[in-house]
Amino acid sequence: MTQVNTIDHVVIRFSGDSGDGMQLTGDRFTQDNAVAGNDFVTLPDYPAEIRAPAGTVAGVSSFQLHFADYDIHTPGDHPDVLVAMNPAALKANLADLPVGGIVIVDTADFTPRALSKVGYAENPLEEDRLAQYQVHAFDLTAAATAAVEPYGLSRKDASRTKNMYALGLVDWLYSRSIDQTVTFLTTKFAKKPAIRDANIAALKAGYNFGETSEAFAVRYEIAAAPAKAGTYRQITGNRAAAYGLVAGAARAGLPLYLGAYPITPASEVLHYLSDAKRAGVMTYQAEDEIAAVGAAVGASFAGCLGATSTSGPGLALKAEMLGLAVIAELPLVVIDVQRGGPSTGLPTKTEQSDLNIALFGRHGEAPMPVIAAQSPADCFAATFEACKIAVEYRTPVLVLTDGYLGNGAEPWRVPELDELAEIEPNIITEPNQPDGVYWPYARDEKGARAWAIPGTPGLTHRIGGLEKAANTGAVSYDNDNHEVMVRARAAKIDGIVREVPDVVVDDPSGAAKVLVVGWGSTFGPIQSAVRLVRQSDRDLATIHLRYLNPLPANLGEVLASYDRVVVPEMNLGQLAMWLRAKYLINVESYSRVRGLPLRQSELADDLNAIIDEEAAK
Amino acid sequence: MTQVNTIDHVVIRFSGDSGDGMQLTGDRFTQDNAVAGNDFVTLPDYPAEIRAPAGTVAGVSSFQLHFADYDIHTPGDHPDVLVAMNPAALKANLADLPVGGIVIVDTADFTPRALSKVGYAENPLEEDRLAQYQVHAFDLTAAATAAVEPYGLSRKDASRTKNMYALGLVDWLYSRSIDQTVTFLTTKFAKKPAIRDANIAALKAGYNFGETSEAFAVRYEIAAAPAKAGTYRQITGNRAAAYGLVAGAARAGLPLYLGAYPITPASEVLHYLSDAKRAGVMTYQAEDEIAAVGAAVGASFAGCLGATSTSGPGLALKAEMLGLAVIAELPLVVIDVQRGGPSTGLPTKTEQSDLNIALFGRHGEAPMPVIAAQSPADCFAATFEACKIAVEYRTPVLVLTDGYLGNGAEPWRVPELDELAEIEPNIITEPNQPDGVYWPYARDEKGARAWAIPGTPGLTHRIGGLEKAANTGAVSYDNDNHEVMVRARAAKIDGIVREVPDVVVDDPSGAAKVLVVGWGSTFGPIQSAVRLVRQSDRDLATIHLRYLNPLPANLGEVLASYDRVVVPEMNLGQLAMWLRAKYLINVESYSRVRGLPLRQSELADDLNAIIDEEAAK
Amino acid sequence: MTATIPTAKSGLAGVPLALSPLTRKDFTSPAEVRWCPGCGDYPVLAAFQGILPDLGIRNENLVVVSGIGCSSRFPYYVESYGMHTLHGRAPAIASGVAMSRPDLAVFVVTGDGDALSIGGNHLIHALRRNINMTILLFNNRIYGLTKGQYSPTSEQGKVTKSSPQGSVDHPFNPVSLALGAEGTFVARTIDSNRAHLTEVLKAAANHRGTSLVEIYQNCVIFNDGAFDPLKASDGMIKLVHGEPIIFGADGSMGVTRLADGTLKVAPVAEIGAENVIVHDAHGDDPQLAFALAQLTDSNNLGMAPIGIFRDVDRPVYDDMARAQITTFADESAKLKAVSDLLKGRDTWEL
Amino acid sequence: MTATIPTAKSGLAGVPLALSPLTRKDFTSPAEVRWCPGCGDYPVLAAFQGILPDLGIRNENLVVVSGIGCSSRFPYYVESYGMHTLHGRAPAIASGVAMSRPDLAVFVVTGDGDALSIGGNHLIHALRRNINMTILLFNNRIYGLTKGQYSPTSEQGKVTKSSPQGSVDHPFNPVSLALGAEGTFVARTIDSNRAHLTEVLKAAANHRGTSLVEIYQNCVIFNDGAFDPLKASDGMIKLVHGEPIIFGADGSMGVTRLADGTLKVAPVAEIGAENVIVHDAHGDDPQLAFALAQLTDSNNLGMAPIGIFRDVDRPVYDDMARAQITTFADESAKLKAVSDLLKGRDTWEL
Ligand SMILES: Cc1ncc(C[n+]2csc(CCOP(=O)(O)OP(=O)(O)O)c2C)c(N)n1
Ligand SMILES: Cc1ncc(C[n+]2csc(CCOP(=O)(O)OP(=O)(O)O)c2C)c(N)n1
Ligand code: SF4
Ligand code: SF4
Ligand SMILES: [Mg+2]
Ligand SMILES: [Mg+2]
Repeated sequence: MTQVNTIDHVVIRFSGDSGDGMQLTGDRFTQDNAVAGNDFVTLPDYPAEIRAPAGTVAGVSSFQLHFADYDIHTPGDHPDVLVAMNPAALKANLADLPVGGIVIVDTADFTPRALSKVGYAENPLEEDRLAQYQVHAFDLTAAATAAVEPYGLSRKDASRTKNMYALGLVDWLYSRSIDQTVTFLTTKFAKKPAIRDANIAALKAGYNFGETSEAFAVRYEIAAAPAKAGTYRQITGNRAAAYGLVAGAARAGLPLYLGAYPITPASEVLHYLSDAKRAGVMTYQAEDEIAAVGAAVGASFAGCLGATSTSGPGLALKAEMLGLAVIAELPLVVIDVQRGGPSTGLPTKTEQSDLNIALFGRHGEAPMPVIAAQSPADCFAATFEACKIAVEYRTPVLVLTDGYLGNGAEPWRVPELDELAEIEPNIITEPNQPDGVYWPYARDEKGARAWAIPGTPGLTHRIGGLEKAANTGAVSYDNDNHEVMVRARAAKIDGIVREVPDVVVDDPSGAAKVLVVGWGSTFGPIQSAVRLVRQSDRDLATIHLRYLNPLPANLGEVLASYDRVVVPEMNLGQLAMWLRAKYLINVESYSRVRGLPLRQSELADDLNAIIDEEAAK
Repeated sequence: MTQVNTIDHVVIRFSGDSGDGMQLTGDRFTQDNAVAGNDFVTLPDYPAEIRAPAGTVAGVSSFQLHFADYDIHTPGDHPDVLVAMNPAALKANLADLPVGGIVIVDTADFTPRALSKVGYAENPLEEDRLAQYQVHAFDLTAAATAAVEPYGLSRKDASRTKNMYALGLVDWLYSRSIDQTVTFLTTKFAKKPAIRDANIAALKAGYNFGETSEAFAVRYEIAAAPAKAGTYRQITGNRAAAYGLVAGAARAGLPLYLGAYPITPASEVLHYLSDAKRAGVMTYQAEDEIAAVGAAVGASFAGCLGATSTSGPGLALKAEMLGLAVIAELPLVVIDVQRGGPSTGLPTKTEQSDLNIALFGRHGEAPMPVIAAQSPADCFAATFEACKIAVEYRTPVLVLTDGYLGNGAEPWRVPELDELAEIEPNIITEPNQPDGVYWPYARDEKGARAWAIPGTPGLTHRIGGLEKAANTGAVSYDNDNHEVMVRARAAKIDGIVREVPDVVVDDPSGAAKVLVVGWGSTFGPIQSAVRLVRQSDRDLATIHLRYLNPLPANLGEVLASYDRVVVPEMNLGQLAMWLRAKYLINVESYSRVRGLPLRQSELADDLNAIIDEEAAK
Repeated sequence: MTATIPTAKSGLAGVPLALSPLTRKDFTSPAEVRWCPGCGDYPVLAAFQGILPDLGIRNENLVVVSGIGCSSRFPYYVESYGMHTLHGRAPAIASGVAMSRPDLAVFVVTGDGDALSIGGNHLIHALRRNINMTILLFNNRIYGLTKGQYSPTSEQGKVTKSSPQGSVDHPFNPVSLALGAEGTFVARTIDSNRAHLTEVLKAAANHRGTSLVEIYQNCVIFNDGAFDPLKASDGMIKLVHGEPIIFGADGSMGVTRLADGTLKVAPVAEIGAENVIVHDAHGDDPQLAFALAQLTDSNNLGMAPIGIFRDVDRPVYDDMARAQITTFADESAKLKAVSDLLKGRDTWEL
Repeated sequence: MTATIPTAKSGLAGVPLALSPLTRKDFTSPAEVRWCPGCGDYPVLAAFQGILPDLGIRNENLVVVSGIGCSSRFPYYVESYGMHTLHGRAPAIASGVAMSRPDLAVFVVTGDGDALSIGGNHLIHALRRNINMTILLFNNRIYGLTKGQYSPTSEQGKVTKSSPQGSVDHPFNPVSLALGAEGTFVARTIDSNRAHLTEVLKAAANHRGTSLVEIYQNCVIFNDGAFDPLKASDGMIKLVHGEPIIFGADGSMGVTRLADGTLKVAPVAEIGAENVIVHDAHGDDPQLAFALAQLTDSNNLGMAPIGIFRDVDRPVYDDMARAQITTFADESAKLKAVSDLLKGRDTWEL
């Protein structure tokens, strides 16, 4: 019998042509591991083109999955296992595989023509250039086609089951049950029984091939990761952000209204919420981003929780309307799923380069809170917190996620709604001044204004973009009043620091001289790099920022207590600048702008060098 | 005969109803002093409403003029002389007049009804509440009406000449010739002889009234200010900015194309350039700000110098298109005449609160040079420099002025075009690579790309908003290339420091511990305040920044050489933040956000306190 | 909230009615009106405040949303909920209000620059979608607030500060544009005719879907007399559904269809009364309305039809959007639905 | 530059001609075409590259400006100057190109989302102004690049990721919209008919002013078969100037004017050939063109006219704008004018 090795983690990359169903395969395999209790992080990667020419390197679609028996934070720098469904996939991905890595190849398409299309002069499977890897080459397509023969599919449809065949094989290899996928296929193709049965058959055939053939000498097992008990699901950052809005609005007792305009990689937030009408959510695909955020502002005025989701170019367009929300002091949540910039840039790649525009991208003094999510599942919590602040402080709030978080998935313990913080909209229904007078700009102890919504008798009032008199909210051109209001708005946002937990330094030895500070999606790579650094017996402290504005109250103190502070970012040092300005500390920027998450190993090496340099001082 | 006192400066404020022609009066009096060689600075101030109800405080329009026999920089904190054409004007302005100030009042409208409209229970001219001022109250309207009687005007038209009567009187009071104004009226009303003659008659009558009546015991004289020889004109900041574009384009040998959308207080840039078609300028009143800047980008692509002018809300809307100009690396000059924000804010008031959006208001890494003008006339030079940088570095450049600079006027020595710096567009007309190949993103030693324009054979190429491959400019999704390009664009902008003169500290005693740093339109108030501080025998150093990005090479060093650095701004400390981030120096923000220029005396007092505090340490 | 309250019909269906009649004063805010004396905005405000009591709605269920421009200060003067928003964006913002609150009567106030220059896109999309709101487009053929630049409705050749040699822009005909954008209610009226204004505004408010009312409005400061040619020329063609389209002194002129099918005006005496066409505002097809709109002399305004060009029923965006959304008997049912959504179908227990 | 060079007529007047004939290959860039196999964008590209040699212009005087969307990658494939700009903004950017350079032939490539959703305002303003450029609007009734959301031309009820229960948006008819926006050249064609495409594109290029060509384009991935009903139904009504409007199998159907003045389709046998109306694309008045546009079945597309709806002359914005601008005999005359401007009239000497 095949030997079963227990390992603690593995990184596997499925890759094939855009039409080969690699995203689905990856997704299902993720689910199979999830159910087994592993922690996981995923990284889908597909071509910028809708359908790049078949068989080309540009047309390769891949899905990387990292799963483990402990808590992990990144999809892994390099795959340990590469599944390549055609020559292009092999060509595109082989370089990422470390020596000794496993390659599973579908040989069906290794024809001279296909090979030459991707620039292979000879068949790499026939040379010894793959000698440094553990290669398992089979005609998966033929095997799948044979397995589905009974169902009378067209040749094309039959061969398309090869991804399920591959999945079955990999499920076997990692000792995973195929049951959930069988259920999934049963539901998905309920209306197409032949397709359903064929896919199930291919899946089982793949599994059985592993079991019965002697192609694989070793099989692996990865134990469940320790985790809080509860109901889990796999969630991407975009779905989590969408659900954060739903939960936030629900906890506030307000209807949720999303105005959005499609844009990669943020469109899914609109998609998921459009599919949440059964939970009372209203969505509006507007004519552009300005109308999208405008409608959301209108909905907030009308008493909803208005929200809008977009990416960089759309955020730029929303700048003016955000200024209106600032001065009108209306709740609004803005989700920016960052992508590579500037301009159209790299729409399908990830980046953290919208921090500046988030903090400073409005004319006039128009401060806004900014919150960044650190992992796919955390998009839920970050967005939920944004809802709370938006509603309770009557302010637009920016949530920064990015393409990597938005598309990546990890396990998420689904919370009960009443576990979540309460959100107090405190909508006023009675005059707040003597003699039945209502002052829309009277402020509570937090600086939030008295919010009344249309339909409430006795509280009719007018607001707008012109400067308003303190308290009464009437239009005011008075010089001193302007100063009062500019400062009142700023103080309100600064005061949100009371909602911001102090940062807690992770510095187990207490002996670290170097502090690494992250924000947003660098969390994963930084955590992993820190782990690597510490494994090398070096001391390193780390903190991760969730609130970029206002910053945590104790942050200055924490930064000052280290000899060296390093800020890794996927931009040219935007957080570093902000921290330098705030705390006058010589924060060093560690910047990588490659449209990709930071590489944990590269980061660990670089941090090691910094620590050693510091030690040598 | 009346005694003539020689004084070195005076601040006079004309005020009246919006319909009383105070802007024209102020403008003409400015010109009369200008011709006499005085230095001057003006500050017009009119209601936000087009025509607020007559006789109300909200409807008061005023024009303040500071003129002197030395170089001055502000319109003055307080008027020495107030001309008030009606009760509302008196009410609105009296509080600004220091004890002992001169008030010239037209009594015509001091009726019980008019008085009560502005909340005067009794006629202030009849109480002794004006006792602390030198009051000269006459029925100017009646006098003017009488003077123009021969010309058969309607009662309304006749009474409207009262502003010229008042101007004549003030001309006499300050020993100014009325000749230029006579010429001006002759041209202006060439087609309406009765109006022309009546206005001239009223002007003369006012002058003669001063001469012959004994109402004024003293008359004043202010000598010419020392100035470089040359041809001078009076110029507002908006006109100067417009002409800076014209001159910049002319020196570059490129056609000027302005795309703009009207917005207060920037519309005049569009107006002046629309009236410059005789100098070959093309203007385009677009449907909105996005189209305006878009058309300018298109024109630049086509080989013009594209430019656009706007204020805060419009700048916010242009953000996305500026990102395109950044990545397309096309020349573009953007003039932002800042006004009170956020949102619609205080459209007719001044502010410096767009520095943040100028520096950071684009998604992705999209750096842009930012240049600020320091005085109305300097808007010409600042804009001209922006043209040079835009063209030679192929980049959008932001010029920051503000409502105060835009509307204010001062004398300007009109340069000869060949006195101005040369601008080298270096448009390429031949392939820049072997074999007739053209690489649009090949860079010169400054980092500027090789710019070819349509119509040039052999250099056809495509550019756009997607990331491009270094050199060839082809669309590239390559990770490493992206990093190369992000850094190349940043380095190009940073490299503009070679065009930025080192700051020269003004520290006459060399003993100052405190440095005050200004930018943009705070120049005037800071200069004046520094003068006051030094008059009190304190040491104070000052520098003024013109380039906000990149900052001058020696700035860090200069800042570090003082014990205390204070940055006065009309915002909540935007430059202070930028300097802190850049140089890690504890720059202190001195911030006033009142929609008004800083008050020189208040600033001087506050600086004195800081200096004393520092000395006491 | 609306269940136990009597509701009005059509455009106002779902909006609670006042329990006792209100007066014009109830809809007048204390703010001082700040337009120039003589501005055409005054009579429109008066007419609007005049119809509100007749609509029967409560002022707390009235929302007036405006953009930026002189006319856009309108909401400050109406005692209701109001929002003075951004230049050009009022229809977008109002869309959010209207979609999320069927119990509100939503009005948009905008200018020719606001609606047709910077805001053109939001306007045409509102019309296409047919979101339930009434848009009052104050067309003074000039930018008032920014002191007199030409607008997208100014006549070609207009001399302004931004067009010292005369503008070269061909003007929009707002009615044509609205019809081209699938508008279901498109009308035109004029500040100087209070009765007509009142009638058109009422019909617009009662139409369910987006109603666009172009209002010719005199700007005494920057474009005084822009509509004088129309007032002087007998060229005002009043459109009344079901009536023959005659106009001019003693109804001497009429609209007729030429042999080539196009509409033209001609003396009734020449064409014969039987050949004067009868106005039909309720026909499904916008061909007639569009043809009538072409009788507008957009440059000189010697002639222009006023009245309701088109008033047809088409399913309303916000009604349909709301119909897709589950409503819940109580809060706990909603929370249950939210919980179910969050869980999804592929969960596992640990 | 243009003085000594032969120039083409009309829309291309002022654009230098190639000295020796070019071929389609001369207009083909080396970039690999990246649309999905089978995409309707391919035949349009081919047709476009096909007409360029016939237009006679040089490729260095051709500028193609696009927005963002699948179709907007078009410029990369044309050997000319080109700009792939921002979503919705191509007409605005192209306006700057066209105004400042009469010697360039300017084409805009845009999609139904690009031109009609985010870019609607720039489109209608270009049409109103009549800026000399040709706009190719690829209407696949879907957002291709962002993977399949409904667009402003999608049929109501369309199920997409952003409208899982069916969209509630009423679609634009791009031809109606363009006519309502004062378009002087408005046409429609379809990717599958190369000859028709070619003919319409040529006419559009030759029209001076803004030409709008709506191109029905099949998106094989997200909206495959969107135009199949039209192709299947015999409902494609070909408009040819001066010809009776008959269509369908053996020309059995015709367009006629009903008693109420509106156009409708009917079997020729029923109405009689003499009652079939004759198409006139050159009439000053857009009434006919608009009426014809209404024959489009915008939801189901069982029927739609294709061809040139309108093609009329109206003064061109950029020509007029340039006419106001002083041109100079030489650089020194220009510098003198600039100097004079800077000085103004109220100077003094010190
Ligand atoms: C984004 C933006 N751009 C420009 C302006 C300046 N602006 C305010 S109102 C206006 C036009 C007003 O014209 P119209 O809409 O016709 O209104 P009117 O004043 O004539 O009633 C302009 C250009 C602005 N407020 N915001
Ligand atoms: C400001 C901005 N918003 C949104 C997007 C995302 N986006 C790109 S193309 C597109 C729509 C494409 O549809 P269409 O114009 O019909 O072109 P097609 O892909 O169908 O050819 C969208 C929403 C963007 N690039 N920029
Ligand atoms: S400027 Fe014109 S539109 Fe504006 S308030 Fe005055 S008269 Fe009315
Ligand atoms: S997605 Fe559709 S429109 Fe886009 S390239 Fe593919 S087939 Fe063409
Ligand atoms: Mg107007
Ligand atoms: Mg499309």
